[in-house]
Amino acid sequence: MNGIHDMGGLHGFGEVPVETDEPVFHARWEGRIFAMTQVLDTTGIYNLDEHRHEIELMHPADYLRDGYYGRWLFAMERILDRKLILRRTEVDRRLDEQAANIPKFSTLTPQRQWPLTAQQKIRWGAQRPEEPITPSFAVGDRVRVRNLHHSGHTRLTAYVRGRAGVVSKVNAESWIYPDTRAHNVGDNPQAVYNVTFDAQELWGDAAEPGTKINVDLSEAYLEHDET
Amino acid sequence: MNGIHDMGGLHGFGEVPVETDEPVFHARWEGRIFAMTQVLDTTGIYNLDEHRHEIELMHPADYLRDGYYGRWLFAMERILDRKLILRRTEVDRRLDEQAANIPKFSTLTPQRQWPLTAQQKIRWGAQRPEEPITPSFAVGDRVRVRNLHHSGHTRLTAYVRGRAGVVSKVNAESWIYPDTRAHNVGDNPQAVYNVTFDAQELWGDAAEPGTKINVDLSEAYLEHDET
Amino acid sequence: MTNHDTDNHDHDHDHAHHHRHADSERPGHSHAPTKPWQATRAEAVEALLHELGVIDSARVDEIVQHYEEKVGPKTGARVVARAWTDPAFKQRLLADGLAACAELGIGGPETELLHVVENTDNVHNVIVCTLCSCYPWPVLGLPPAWYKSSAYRSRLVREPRTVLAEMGLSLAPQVEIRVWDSVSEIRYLVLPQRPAGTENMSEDELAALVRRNAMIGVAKVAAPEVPS
Amino acid sequence: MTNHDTDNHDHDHDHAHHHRHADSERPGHSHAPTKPWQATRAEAVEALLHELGVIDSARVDEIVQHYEEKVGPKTGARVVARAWTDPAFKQRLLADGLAACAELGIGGPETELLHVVENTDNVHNVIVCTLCSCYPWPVLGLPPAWYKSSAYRSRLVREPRTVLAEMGLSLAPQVEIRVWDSVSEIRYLVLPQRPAGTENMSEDELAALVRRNAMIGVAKVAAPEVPS
Repeated sequence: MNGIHDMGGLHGFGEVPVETDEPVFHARWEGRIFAMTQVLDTTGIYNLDEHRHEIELMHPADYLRDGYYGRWLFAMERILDRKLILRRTEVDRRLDEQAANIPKFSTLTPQRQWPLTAQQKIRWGAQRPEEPITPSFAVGDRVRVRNLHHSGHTRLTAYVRGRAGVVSKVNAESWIYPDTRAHNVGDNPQAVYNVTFDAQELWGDAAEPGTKINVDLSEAYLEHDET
Repeated sequence: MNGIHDMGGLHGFGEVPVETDEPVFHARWEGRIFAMTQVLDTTGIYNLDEHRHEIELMHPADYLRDGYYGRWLFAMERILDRKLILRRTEVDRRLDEQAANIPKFSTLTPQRQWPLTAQQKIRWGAQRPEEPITPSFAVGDRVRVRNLHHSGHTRLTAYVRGRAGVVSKVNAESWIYPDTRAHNVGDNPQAVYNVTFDAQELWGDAAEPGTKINVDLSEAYLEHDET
Repeated sequence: MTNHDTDNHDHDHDHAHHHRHADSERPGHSHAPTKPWQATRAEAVEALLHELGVIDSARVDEIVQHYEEKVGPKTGARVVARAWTDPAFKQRLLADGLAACAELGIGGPETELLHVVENTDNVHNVIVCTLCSCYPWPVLGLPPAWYKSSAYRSRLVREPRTVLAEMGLSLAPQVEIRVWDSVSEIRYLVLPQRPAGTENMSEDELAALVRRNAMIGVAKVAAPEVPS
Repeated sequence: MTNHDTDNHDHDHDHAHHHRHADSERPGHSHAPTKPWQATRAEAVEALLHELGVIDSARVDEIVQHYEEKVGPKTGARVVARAWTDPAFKQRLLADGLAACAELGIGGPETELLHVVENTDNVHNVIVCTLCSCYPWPVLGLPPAWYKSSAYRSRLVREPRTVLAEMGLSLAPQVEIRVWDSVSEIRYLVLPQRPAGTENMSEDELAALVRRNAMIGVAKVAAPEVPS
């Protein structure tokens, strides 16, 4: 999807804000959300790309306002609600009861998709070495990035679409295709390439001299450059 | 500049929100800001493209939150402050005095860039018929949109950059070039063309069949298509 | 996710949020209706500019009144009805929209050139401005909130058929959609198709049928209801 | 315009705003410090998930502790110092970063493949993830706030030389900058240049010189201060 998360090349965000003596987490809740997500990642409830896509589905204004771990909290709540593990209504009721100082919280209703059966569990990592693939491109090949604009998850950044570059590395490992895995419609294992772009190709006259941009791109994002 | 205001093609904003029996202004302040801007437009303090660019310079999160006339208010305050007509500190002081129920407000200090001399006044409209130009492109010409990414104001929407289309209309009138006028570095009068793009050229496989997109583009945004 | 997408008016300072609920946990946070900060600041700016002689508040009053009462879609409807009933006017309108409108005493700020684009059985036109919300004020008045929304601005150029269908206008697949993104100083007006069953109507009666959305291109002009 | 750009942590619900001042005009709006809504909701979600047996809060404690205390840039510094002092290791590291790190007992989630990119007199490497904020956690710990900021994510790929200069690293024009946008599951680590004057230092002493920013590529490793 074309979203605010796909920030490469945008103006308007000012200087990079560097903090001195920065803690690992800036508030206790940030650490809890981070670590809870790590645990949930291992449960088979969802996969990495689903998590990323859930964040992308935030309204752009919320995305910009809620901060890094605020986005993770948002995604956690939405995924758990959608997957019938913990309903949003249950969280809201708990918060209401806390606010009202109820001595004993309501019992959680038993109907939920938990625990998951082995068949229901979704696999995590992105490498699929057991499904070997033959890459279509080789180091040195000139490739053009396809102009894809589908509404789902993608790792194809907007700023390279339609642009030509050179394959600088072939990660011949069999990797999942995020665009389909995020929607649980198949792993579609394929090669991931590192493609080198001249800055001029991406940014025209606004490019800084003597800079190259390297981006890792799935095979489905690329075609042979015909020009 | 590449900013959130350049929204063509983005996902993530949901359905178009249609309101029934909508008033012209939804609050009194909206009408005041609109009409004050119309008056200020005639004073020579700034030009149209400066006003638009001032809005674009809002932080993206503010841009998405403040609403249409909220952006106009932001731009008005910033321009008046920057141009030394009405300082932000003066507005803030007035608000503080109001909040404190001060019986008589502080006198406004006399030093300011007002009234403007005839020489200081900036011209408004975009047509420059007194500076006739000869267009470089003709109806039917295949053109490619230049891949421009400068940090200033532009009316070159990101979604057509690098894309090829056909000139469908030549507005041979001599029009100012917004990219320079916004920064008061010259009118650079030139032709504006209407260029027709096949949806497929812009959106690839995600294009809707049987749709064309027509965009008005200044001559400096275009080059002859060589492919 | 509530009303972010309206993106147009009167947003509360900490407006609707998916976690709004959590507000109730915030001590000292009142939900009493308050004057929006924009109103407070707008009043102060106006008062100061008036005191300085930069603007005249009476002139501001007049402009507000003009856009609230004098100009609006009824102006454009007169143009459309004239084009439907006067072929020579229609020809002039399509050749030079602004000059033809001037014949009817129509014109004003923010429209230096007007292109009128005509709908036919095979072609449907629709207007947008992806960069801000350019709109032919002298002909249609000020744009509706949805025209200024992020959703309309972002989606119309990418999926016009879907957007139009959502807004109630389902077009046959063979009808070509032409989207006009009015990012330069040229403004657009859609000349809708005259509906069937209006052959005997007067120009004024026809004008009464023409609504704003048809002149933006997100609707057709509905045929008059047949009296039963 | 304040601290939007940090865009990373602990934002107040109606956080910093250019019109913040106007808040003081809002009746009933308290500025008392309150628990952020994220903390309130995070606690409720954790409590409920723990009650349901989906997560174990003790395990959450362990993970927080791991990332706060056990893993961080010091891990990466060990790798760099080893590469500086052991040419064979460096060769293995550049060939297969993850396997070489495993030799030192380093590895963990979010890094399925690690490319180590080496700075030279003529080439400077720098890492970003424009789409989210991918980062080699097992080697560098969790990323700093600036790495996750909208400013860094948006600007580094378009104007790396300017961004690096702003952050204190001015590179000569003849030095080629290579930006690595790690949007796939491959993670990157910059192998900085070993500073002059460190010929007699031990591996541990060298590791102490290597800071996080040099391994992201927004700084060089500073030469040790010469005792006066």
